[in-house]
Amino acid sequence: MICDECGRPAAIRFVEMVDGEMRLMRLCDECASARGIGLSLTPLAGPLVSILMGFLEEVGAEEPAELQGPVCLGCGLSYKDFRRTGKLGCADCYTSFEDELKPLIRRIHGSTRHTGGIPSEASEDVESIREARHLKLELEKAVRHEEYERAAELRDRIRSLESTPRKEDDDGDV
Amino acid sequence: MICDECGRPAAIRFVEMVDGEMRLMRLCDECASARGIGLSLTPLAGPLVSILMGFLEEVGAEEPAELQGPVCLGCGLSYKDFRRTGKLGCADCYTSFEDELKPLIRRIHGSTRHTGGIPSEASEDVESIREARHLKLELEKAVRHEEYERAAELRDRIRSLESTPRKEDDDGDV
Amino acid sequence: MGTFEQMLATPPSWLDASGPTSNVVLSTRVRLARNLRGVAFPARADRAGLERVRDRILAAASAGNYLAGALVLIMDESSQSQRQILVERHLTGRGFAEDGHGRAVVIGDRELVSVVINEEDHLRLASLRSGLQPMDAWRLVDRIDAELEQNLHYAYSSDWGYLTSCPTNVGTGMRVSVLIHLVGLVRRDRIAQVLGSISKLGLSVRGFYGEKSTALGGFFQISNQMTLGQSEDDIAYTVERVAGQLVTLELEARSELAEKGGRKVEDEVHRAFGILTSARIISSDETMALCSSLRFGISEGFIDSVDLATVNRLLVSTQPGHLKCFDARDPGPEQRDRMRADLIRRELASGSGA
Amino acid sequence: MGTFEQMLATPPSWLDASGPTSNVVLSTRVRLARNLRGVAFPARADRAGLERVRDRILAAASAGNYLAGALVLIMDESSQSQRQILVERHLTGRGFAEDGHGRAVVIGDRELVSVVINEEDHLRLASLRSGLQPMDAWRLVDRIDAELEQNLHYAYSSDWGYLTSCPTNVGTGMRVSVLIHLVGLVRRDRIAQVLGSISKLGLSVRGFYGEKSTALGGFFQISNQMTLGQSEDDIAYTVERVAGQLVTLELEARSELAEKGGRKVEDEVHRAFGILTSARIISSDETMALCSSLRFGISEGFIDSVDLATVNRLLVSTQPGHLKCFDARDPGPEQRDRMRADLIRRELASGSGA
Repeated sequence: MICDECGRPAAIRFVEMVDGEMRLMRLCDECASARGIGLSLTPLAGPLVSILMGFLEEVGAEEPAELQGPVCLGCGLSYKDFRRTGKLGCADCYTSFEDELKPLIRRIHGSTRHTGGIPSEASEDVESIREARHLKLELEKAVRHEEYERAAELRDRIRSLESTPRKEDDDGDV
Repeated sequence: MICDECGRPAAIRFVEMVDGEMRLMRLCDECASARGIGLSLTPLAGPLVSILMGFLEEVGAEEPAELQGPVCLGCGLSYKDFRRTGKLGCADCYTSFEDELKPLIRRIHGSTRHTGGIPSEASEDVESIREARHLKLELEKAVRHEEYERAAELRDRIRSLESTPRKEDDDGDV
Repeated sequence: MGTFEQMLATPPSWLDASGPTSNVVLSTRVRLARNLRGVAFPARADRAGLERVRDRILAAASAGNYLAGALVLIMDESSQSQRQILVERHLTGRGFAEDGHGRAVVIGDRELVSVVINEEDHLRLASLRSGLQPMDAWRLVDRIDAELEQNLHYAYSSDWGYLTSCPTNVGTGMRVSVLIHLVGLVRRDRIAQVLGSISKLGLSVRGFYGEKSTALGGFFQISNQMTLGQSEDDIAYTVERVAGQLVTLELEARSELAEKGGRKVEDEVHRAFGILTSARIISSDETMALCSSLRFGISEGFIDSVDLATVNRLLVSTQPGHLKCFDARDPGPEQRDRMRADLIRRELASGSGA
Repeated sequence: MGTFEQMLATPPSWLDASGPTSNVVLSTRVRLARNLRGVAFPARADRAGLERVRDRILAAASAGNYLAGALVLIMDESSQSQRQILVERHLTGRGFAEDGHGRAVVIGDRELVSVVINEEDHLRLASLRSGLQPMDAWRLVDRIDAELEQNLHYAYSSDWGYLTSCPTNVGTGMRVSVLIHLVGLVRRDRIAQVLGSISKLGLSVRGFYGEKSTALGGFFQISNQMTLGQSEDDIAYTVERVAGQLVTLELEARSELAEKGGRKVEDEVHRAFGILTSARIISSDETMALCSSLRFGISEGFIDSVDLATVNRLLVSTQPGHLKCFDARDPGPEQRDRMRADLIRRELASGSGA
């Protein structure tokens, strides 16, 4: 294992996230401490380090197709290729590799269920959800500014908007 | 031997001249090199170093009078005391310790014979000597400025002044 | 519509130190990653496909209110140094500076909002603002996102939300990053402890440009690690709250530093200013370290002949790509260190005010 | 006649950089050691004897043309800090700052000439001048010496010449010292070789104040080692000639440095200036080192907003004793480092011109 910075033998290996891009870094002790990593490996890379260590193992030579695991029908990407690059090929990959991705995504995000925004077309009640989202924002602000009367009013409006049940069975369009 | 700067064991010893005052210095390697002496021991202390090494040996306890060598009749200074302090007590010391001082002074100055200025009262021809001295100065300047006509003239005037023989038998007044 | 040169001549608004707690937080960036339905992600799409994606997104952008008059840069037509400048202005990631077909960037007025097309995902919509304002920045990108959705169909799954090329972005596709200056905590030796706690709160920490600048001058980027399982509001608010706590801790540390360090600290600040206004050769690393001292000195009132915005702008304008653009040829590192020193002296002499 | 305070307020003429080769040689000092006949040397004389010696010398001095209007300081009545100032102005040796009866100093206008009474010898007559001028300085002290001889009887032997307390001064009693700035030779790593040859020529080398300032900033004192066996003219001329060669070598080294070092050297000079005009705390050692760079920069034309005389004066006025005199109490080292920084900023701001 060779240091990515200076070419001498590397001592530590970790994953760096740059704009959501995972990069496997190998550094020697000196370059690591020059980057302040001796001091703050954990904060720099967070819990992802140990999780992704195994995931990003580099593969050696090309292996026969049957050993490369599942292949995405949408774009032809093999799961092995994904393990090498860390990048999926198309939206279909999420269904093609669902079994493999689920545990991985749970380790990354601590969750496998989206609870955020919904595209307009994917939701019938998008307007109320967007509205509720912004009201929550207002609410946070009101609380921060100790405007509790306004906060109470916002809370009630949010509750009434959210009482409209979310469509859990919407499959999206992958 | 302890370093004069930091109190750690000293590695080198040398004599420093400060306004004509001899100081025995002991320094450890570190303090010596901090003073640039690792680099330039010789230029800093010059040939005096080896000469004065023995001379400035410190004496331990007070010794009986007969062991202290000659004593100056003018001021009562013992030669041993002089060896300790490096300073004579009065003009008479130069005659009282003549035998001891001659070799020392020769080692310091490479000479035991004064060839410089003379007090007015000690010389009958003081005016011509002073005059010659200044003419020499002018001569040096003339040569430096390549004014050789003037140099020749000055040289002749100096020669004529110096042909007045110096009073070698003048004892001075000690 | 503007040109690249006009953009370059106008300092980005996110450096103008006008936002909340600007003495500690330089800027806040919120970006959403989106992909179009039915088209492979950029890494596996063909050229024609990427160009179609680009043109659809550019059409959608120009149809909305927020990006109608924005500068559009087609990267196939742009130079290597233009791309480097985009990276240094935090408009695109480093990967974008490399070759890739069908890429484009849409840049709004004073770089407040931008759309990066066909980088890792088809579309990355971002807002970059001065000071600490994740909620406001999120609100802005959310509105633009809603506008774009009128004309674009996003890849989305009800389980996993917005689908992205890298599973680390799936869900909201939202990354909130705060560029924060923790010089006080670094100096008071509390930075390891503080950054340690941050990672436990699900945030990650990187350097000014995500690389070895980490340790230099105490500039850090704090961002959310998880994009799935929380609402966008929660994500924005978590970052705002944690960064707000960091600001409090940092200001405490600075006061302690100014009090206990006393004249020594003042001395260091003035020396930093003296070197910046005098040097004829200066490296990027030294610039970062001295600008850090200078920012601290301005914030603590030791220096008043220069303002925060000027120092902020130096952090970007002294980067290699920005220096290169003064010279037709690549000047090389030695010449850059000279140009950097000249630039800094010029900027600090014209001194205060944006 | 003037007061000590007036003397203190007027910069010594030897620092005014008006003399020949002042960009390399700060000053030349020629001193003659003399003792009165029939009186023990100061170390072994009693108080009454020393006071008689002092009064005879003071009377002789006031009878001549050169010292009639000079400032007379009776050391038994002077403060410790006044004595320290005399040392820092190169008027007396360090030993003089300690206690001793019957001591006095006669200081001529702008410190061009001085008579130190009852230090190691009864009488030390000196002239301290700007730049390299050993012959002229010698000529001046010789004239004053001749005047004093009208009224004083010196201890003298025809063999050994003028008799002095220390045998290292016997003969002419003459020491010619040149304060020389060899920053170029130090930087070009040629100083050891050059100083080595000097000692072979019978000259000795010390630091700015004879102590550990040796290595700092490249300031050296070159002086004759032997006082016996050569005429005064020979001594003065040897020092002038050797120092003149040093000046040539030094100027060569500086040109090489400026050429080969190029922008790096210019950078260093400007940084030194930047730090001096910015620092709030600065040690004596750092001041010496930075002033060295600054002198070099002025001499090579990198800096023109400050002149050599200003820098020369800083070398003396930033010494501890001089700083003390601004404050009734001894400020202590920390406070001194602050006062020094304040003084330097003030002096460099008022900038150029004596």
